[in-house]
Amino acid sequence: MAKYLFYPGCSMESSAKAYSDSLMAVAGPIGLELEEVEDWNCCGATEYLGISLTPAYALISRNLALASKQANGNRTVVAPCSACYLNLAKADYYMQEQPKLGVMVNEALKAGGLSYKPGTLSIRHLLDVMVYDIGLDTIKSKVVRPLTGLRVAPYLGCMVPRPDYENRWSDHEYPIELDLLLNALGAEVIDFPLKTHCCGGHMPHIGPDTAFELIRRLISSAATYETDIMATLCPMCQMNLDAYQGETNRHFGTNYHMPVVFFTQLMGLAFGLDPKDIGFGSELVSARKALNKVGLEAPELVEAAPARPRKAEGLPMPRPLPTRGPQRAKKDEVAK
Amino acid sequence: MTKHNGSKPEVQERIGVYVCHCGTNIAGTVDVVQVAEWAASRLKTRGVVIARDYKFMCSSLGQELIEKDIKELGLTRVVVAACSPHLHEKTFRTACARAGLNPFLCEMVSIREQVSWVHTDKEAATIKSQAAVSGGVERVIHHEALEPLTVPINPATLVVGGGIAGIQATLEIADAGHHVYMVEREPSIGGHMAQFDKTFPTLDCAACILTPKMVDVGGHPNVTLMTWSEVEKVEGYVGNFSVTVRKKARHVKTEDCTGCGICQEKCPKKVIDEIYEAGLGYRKAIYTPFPQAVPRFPVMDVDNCIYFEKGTCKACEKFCPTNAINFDQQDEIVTLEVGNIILATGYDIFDARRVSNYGYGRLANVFTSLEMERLTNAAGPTNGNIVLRDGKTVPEAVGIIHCVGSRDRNFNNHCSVICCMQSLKFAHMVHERTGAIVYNFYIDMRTPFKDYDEFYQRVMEEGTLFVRGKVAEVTDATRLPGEEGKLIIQVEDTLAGKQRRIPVDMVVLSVGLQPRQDSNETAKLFGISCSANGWFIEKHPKLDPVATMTEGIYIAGCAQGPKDIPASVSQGAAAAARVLGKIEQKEMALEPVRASVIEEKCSGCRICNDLCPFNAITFHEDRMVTEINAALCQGCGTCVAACPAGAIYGTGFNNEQVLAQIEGLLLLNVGDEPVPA
Amino acid sequence: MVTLQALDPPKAVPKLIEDLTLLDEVSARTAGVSRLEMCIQCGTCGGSCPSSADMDHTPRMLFAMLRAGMREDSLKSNTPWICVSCYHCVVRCPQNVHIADVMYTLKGMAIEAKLFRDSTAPDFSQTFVDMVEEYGRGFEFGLATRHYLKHFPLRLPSMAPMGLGLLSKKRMTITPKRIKGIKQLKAILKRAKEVEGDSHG
Amino acid sequence: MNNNEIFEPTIIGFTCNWCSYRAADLAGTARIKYPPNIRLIRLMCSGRLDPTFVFKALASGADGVMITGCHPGECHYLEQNYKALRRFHLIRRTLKGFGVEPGRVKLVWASAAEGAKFASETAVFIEEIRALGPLHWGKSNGYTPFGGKPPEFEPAPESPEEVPA
Amino acid sequence: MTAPNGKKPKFAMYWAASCGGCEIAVLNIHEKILDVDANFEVVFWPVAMDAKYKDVEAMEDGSILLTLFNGGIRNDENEHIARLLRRKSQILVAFGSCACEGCIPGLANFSPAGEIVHTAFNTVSTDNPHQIYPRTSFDVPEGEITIPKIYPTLRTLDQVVDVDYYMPGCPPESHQIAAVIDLVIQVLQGKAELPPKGATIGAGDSTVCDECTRKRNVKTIKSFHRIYDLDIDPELCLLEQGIPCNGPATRSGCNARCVSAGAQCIGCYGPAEGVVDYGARLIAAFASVIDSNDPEEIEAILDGIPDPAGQFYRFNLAGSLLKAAKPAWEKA
Repeated sequence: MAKYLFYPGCSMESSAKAYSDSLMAVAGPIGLELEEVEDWNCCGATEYLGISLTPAYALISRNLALASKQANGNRTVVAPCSACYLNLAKADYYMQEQPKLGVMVNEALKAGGLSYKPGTLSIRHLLDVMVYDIGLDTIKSKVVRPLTGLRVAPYLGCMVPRPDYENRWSDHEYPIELDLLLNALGAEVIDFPLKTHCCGGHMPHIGPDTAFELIRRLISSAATYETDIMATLCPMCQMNLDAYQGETNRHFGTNYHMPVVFFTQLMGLAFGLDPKDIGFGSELVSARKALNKVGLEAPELVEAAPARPRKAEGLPMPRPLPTRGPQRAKKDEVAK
Repeated sequence: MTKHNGSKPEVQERIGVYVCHCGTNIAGTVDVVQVAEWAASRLKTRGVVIARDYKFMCSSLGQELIEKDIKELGLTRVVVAACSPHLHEKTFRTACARAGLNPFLCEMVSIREQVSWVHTDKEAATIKSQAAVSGGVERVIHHEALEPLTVPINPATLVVGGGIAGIQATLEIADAGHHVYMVEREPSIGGHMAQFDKTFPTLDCAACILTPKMVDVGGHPNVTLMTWSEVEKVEGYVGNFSVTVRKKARHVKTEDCTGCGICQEKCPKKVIDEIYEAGLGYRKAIYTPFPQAVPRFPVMDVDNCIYFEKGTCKACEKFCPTNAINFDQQDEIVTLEVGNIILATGYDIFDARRVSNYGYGRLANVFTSLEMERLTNAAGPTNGNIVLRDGKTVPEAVGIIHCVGSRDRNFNNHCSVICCMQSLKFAHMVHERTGAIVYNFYIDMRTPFKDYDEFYQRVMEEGTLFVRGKVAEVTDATRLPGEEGKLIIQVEDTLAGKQRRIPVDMVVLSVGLQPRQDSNETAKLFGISCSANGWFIEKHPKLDPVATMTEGIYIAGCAQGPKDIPASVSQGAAAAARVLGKIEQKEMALEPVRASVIEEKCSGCRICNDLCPFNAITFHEDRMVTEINAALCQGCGTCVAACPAGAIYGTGFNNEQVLAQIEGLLLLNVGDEPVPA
Repeated sequence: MVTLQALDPPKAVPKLIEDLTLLDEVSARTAGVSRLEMCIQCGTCGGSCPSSADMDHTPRMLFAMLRAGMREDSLKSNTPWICVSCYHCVVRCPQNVHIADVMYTLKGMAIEAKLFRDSTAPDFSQTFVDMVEEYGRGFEFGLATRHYLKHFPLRLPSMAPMGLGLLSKKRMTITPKRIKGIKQLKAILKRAKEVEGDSHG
Repeated sequence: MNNNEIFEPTIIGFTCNWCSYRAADLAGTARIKYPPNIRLIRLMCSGRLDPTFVFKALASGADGVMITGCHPGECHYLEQNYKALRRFHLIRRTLKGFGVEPGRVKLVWASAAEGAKFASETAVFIEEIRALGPLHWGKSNGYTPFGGKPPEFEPAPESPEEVPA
Repeated sequence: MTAPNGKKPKFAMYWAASCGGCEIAVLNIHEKILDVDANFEVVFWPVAMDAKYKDVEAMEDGSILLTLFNGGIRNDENEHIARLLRRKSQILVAFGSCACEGCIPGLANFSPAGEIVHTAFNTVSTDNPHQIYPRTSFDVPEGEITIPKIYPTLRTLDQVVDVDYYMPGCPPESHQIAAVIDLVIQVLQGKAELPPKGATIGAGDSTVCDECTRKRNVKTIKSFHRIYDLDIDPELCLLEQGIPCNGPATRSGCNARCVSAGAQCIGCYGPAEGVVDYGARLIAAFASVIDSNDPEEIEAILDGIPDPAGQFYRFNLAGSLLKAAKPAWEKA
């Protein structure tokens, strides 16, 4: 049985609880044994790196140090969140590429009685382990409720297949691993051209306009393919596409309704688990329709408070300037 | 047991040491005067009778200095401390020979490439130079007077590869009256050039200039043409190579075939032609790749032939008017005896699928430059009509992307040389034939040769739009109105400093040239070296770009590195000139670096028997001794090092020389002097 | 006869923009080997960037500015703050420049030099970092409320439904979690900051 | 040697005429700098490398030996560098038996085109040997060059106090 | 070589750091020993007759015609006698492997001298409850008594004095000793000439393989084994069967005794003529014929030779290029 060290990351405890729940529910059947790194800390997401180099890498490396201590040597650490995965993997890689960084980080770790020898752990993303270690055959063998007819857009976001210094993925731009996995579940996988494009990352908090445009591109492209549901493997992607979809709609005057869930949730569905136990219902854009399509009752939903209804009678409300997004986009469209 | 007792007999040799300034190249970092003075005093007991420094030892005055000393001081050994022996060993050996000293009694030590140019600390560099001189002195004491081996040169030549470079080389040698064997692995000669429609910058028709040369090769009395054939083994050495060639079964009796083409016409099996048509067109299971093929005989593709698959059909046999089809034909192995070999094995194109963001293979209307050559070729699958993958739609906007797979650390580091001009050529042709808007996306425009930049000007005048920027992606994911149904080229226009999304109907990827996939094996087969990325390595990048490190083997065309047609032709002709020079010499001297067995010491243990890749070692069962064939021996010394009895002697690189050199190099470490760096 | 009239000497000598230490400094402060000096200005990064439309300068242009030693202008640029760390540019860059990591470096340098124009992004980072340093884990609720109150008070109403939704779906907690080894973490970070400070001289 | 001084090792490098010697030449032509602690000997091929040469170098005062050859599969004499590889492994094992750090002998593949690699590998090896400290076998074991008479021996320490417990 | 008229030339034999086997080997020439007696006057041979060092010291320089010196130089007494006999002898022969190249006593050069003393006097080999070590000098009422001082490493005879001839073997084969004695006698009688100084006598010019009758082929080795781990083909070359047989590098002259008896050659006759380092020859030879180009596999194959230094330098460590292992000279 496969046994891995597990670095869940902060989101798994809160915003991506559905990811966590569904992962725990499917891990058993496919024989994925995960041992949580004890007392891990936040990886710093994309924020800490922008403040100061050594502290950022020391923050990340505390986790590596803890994990390697717990691993008692050389083992694989699995991270389900793309930012966590990237930060851990990158820290390990850069400390090898530029030993000076490793020395500085270890100097800091020493203050906490820790140390880490770069290169001793192998950092991998959950999907990588699922596809290449557990294997598609094993996953396929557990499917009792194939997702036949469900049109799924595989959406990986950026930080899992890139920069990929260890060359773990089939491609940096069009990796096929998630497609293969969803295929194994019986879903109809669309060839989603933006599968590794950006969801906006932290931009909703910083430059919301930038973020809304990125979210719009993804949702609208998925919609043109008549996608029923988007499957993702990153808490941040899920958050941005799901939780900010409403705001994006308001921003552009669009009316997309694109449910976004974690791939592990779809695995759970295909494995015949109860949607309630695998986090369905916690998405803000309801996946009810999609669930119906595979013959399932959606769980009791606590719908997000609907946006203020528009008055049907009287003069039309001034529409939110539909132009902002497209106008902005037009700026790049210089060629005519 | 090592004999440690007593000193070795007093050194009998009279050694001259010459330290070169090389202008400031050496003298700038090494105190050459001190090196010479040190050698004269410290190495006096080691036989050094004179040590001089001189501005340029390799100059005629420098050489005369040595010659004079040999004659006047009776020198018996010479050590020159200067540049790399690869540059001037011959020079100083010849100088010694002129003065009546056996040239092999001269030793060169490198204090330029390996000292002054790589170190900065003058004191350390001077000490290192002294050590090098001391090593050279100790080594030269053990040198022997040698006579070079001479071997006759077989005037026949083998040319491998029937592209334009190989064709040119073949014709030059054959016209000079010597026999040439040309081996080509495809059914016809012609190479990549045969696939092109027009050639830049003159836009003359490739076929029109190539075909006459192909015919010349095919009919030349001095040429034996072997297409559909591959070299399997190369033995021997310069002047006397023995080459084994596999002539693959054509299943067509060439003595009977008239090349009428009826077999191809009647063959019911259509196959996508991945080679000649770049996957855009079809051929039959029995085929000549193109109408002007040389030789005109077709070959049978047994992997696709219905008869070989199912046991029935034989349409070709039935219709052949001269009964030239033979289904039972077997591969034939022939051995060629040649004196020199020219490798002109060409290039492969970069696999554009590897740049996944350009969508080749996923997006229908993204084409490679080779596909574009076929699309534009009047004899191509579309009769020269530039259309989309659907076979009919004429594009209204075309984007041509330069540097695909070239100048990119993710793929190939090198510049593929021809892509800029090729892309300009396409821009011109698209304009001319479709009137479409054409964009060229480039990083740098490189049009350095005769009339090339003029061509660039002409294409600009024609209205091609140039965007400076490496394209980021080609996508069908629409984002803005007006993008539907188009391919969108997303790029930073670096001159405008803005990201642009440019919708087009067709994208042409100017894919790079890269070494043949099997270039490493080819290099190994012929015993030449290949760079890490796969291009054959020339003897000297500037001064000897057609020879290789292996005597008698020359390279021409893109096998050595990307180049255009004029350059390939030049190099083919140059290689031929080198071969003709060799043939004229009739015989040549080989370096007398050879191994030999001291028979009375050999116990016949047979340790060495399997170590020689040149089969120079034979074991005589009757006498229980091993013997080395001096002519086959290449002088690597592996057997010398391996012989447990010390019964193999390496002339020119014997144990005494190396061991003495080690002692000499380390003299400063054990002497009274402080341990230097 | 023409006489040349002497020009008035300039009142203030114009400042030279070239600060040739800039490129090296950025490289030295970047994790891994930046390869920044290898940029050939091909624009792959700017072409690939999903958010380049909002940037003052495309990454390529910013690198040219770094090379030209335009310290103030390049640190003032909003470009690093708009970078979404999608690594498209990194994997496509033909010269393997560690572009995304250079962006992180520039952010740090801009904060240090107090040269960023809009405080939203640096504040967000700082708030996030503060939370992490306090608790050892991310704390979305605290982060979001603090950040939005400061920078987007007007956006809060429209955010409310989402926030409520997340809360009601238990996707956000109001109380932060603190790791056990917070003292250890603080010690490590304290030392790390000293090390970082030393390395800049 | 003064203890405060940095130890400057001396290294003997064996190069192949076709690849690594040319790589060393190329490093020169390209003016790539590396420390001067290495002295090179040209062999026709790494296959010529006789273990005697390695022992001779160490016994005569070298602190380390670098053996260089063409990359596997790229030997000018087709496959002789593999013989060097095999000998290298056995030399290291034997040296270990002599109580010598196997790291004092290193095998580096460098093609004629890899001047930069030759320089950097050399620089790295020099640092590795510097870290191992001096060997000075020749001096300590009474070696004199050119077959000279070895120096007299001093008797070994005799009192039990100086004998390991 | 001169013998004073009418008098029998003088003969000496001495035993330094060695086991005594060489002395036995001389006696092993059976009735030939009588020829020695008939042709020589034995003046000094501690194992066979009573003689004092001072008697030798009293002799005129060069008065001994032939001295067979066996054993290496391990202490100051060995060295003193070596120098003494050198002075007194016209012909000094390094007799046997110890004198020639160090032999088994030379294996002590793998360890520091102090450690050897410690092992000899204060480990299981000696019951020494009071940890008493030998003192080189000790005062007793009668005066000072001394014992020889040990040197840091063992040296071969020719590392201390000039040697005229070398006679290898551990011990030299009796038939070779007999042949050498015959030769010397013939020279005395003017019927033969002495070989050039520095030559190896009583041995062949080639290697053991020359005298070995086993069949042999082209060699490629996939694994090395101990001889007791295999069913040995009695006809076939041992090395080809994966037995690290030192025969290919070892000087001939023993009639391939061990190999014909079914055991591998361990190399007591030392290197062939002109070889600088015996062990290096074997390293090169064995490694060259390993059948692998993969570093890991090569390592695995070499695991079959667990003690390469011991395997290749059993008899000639002191006479090798390196002469001693690093710990031995480092602590000197």
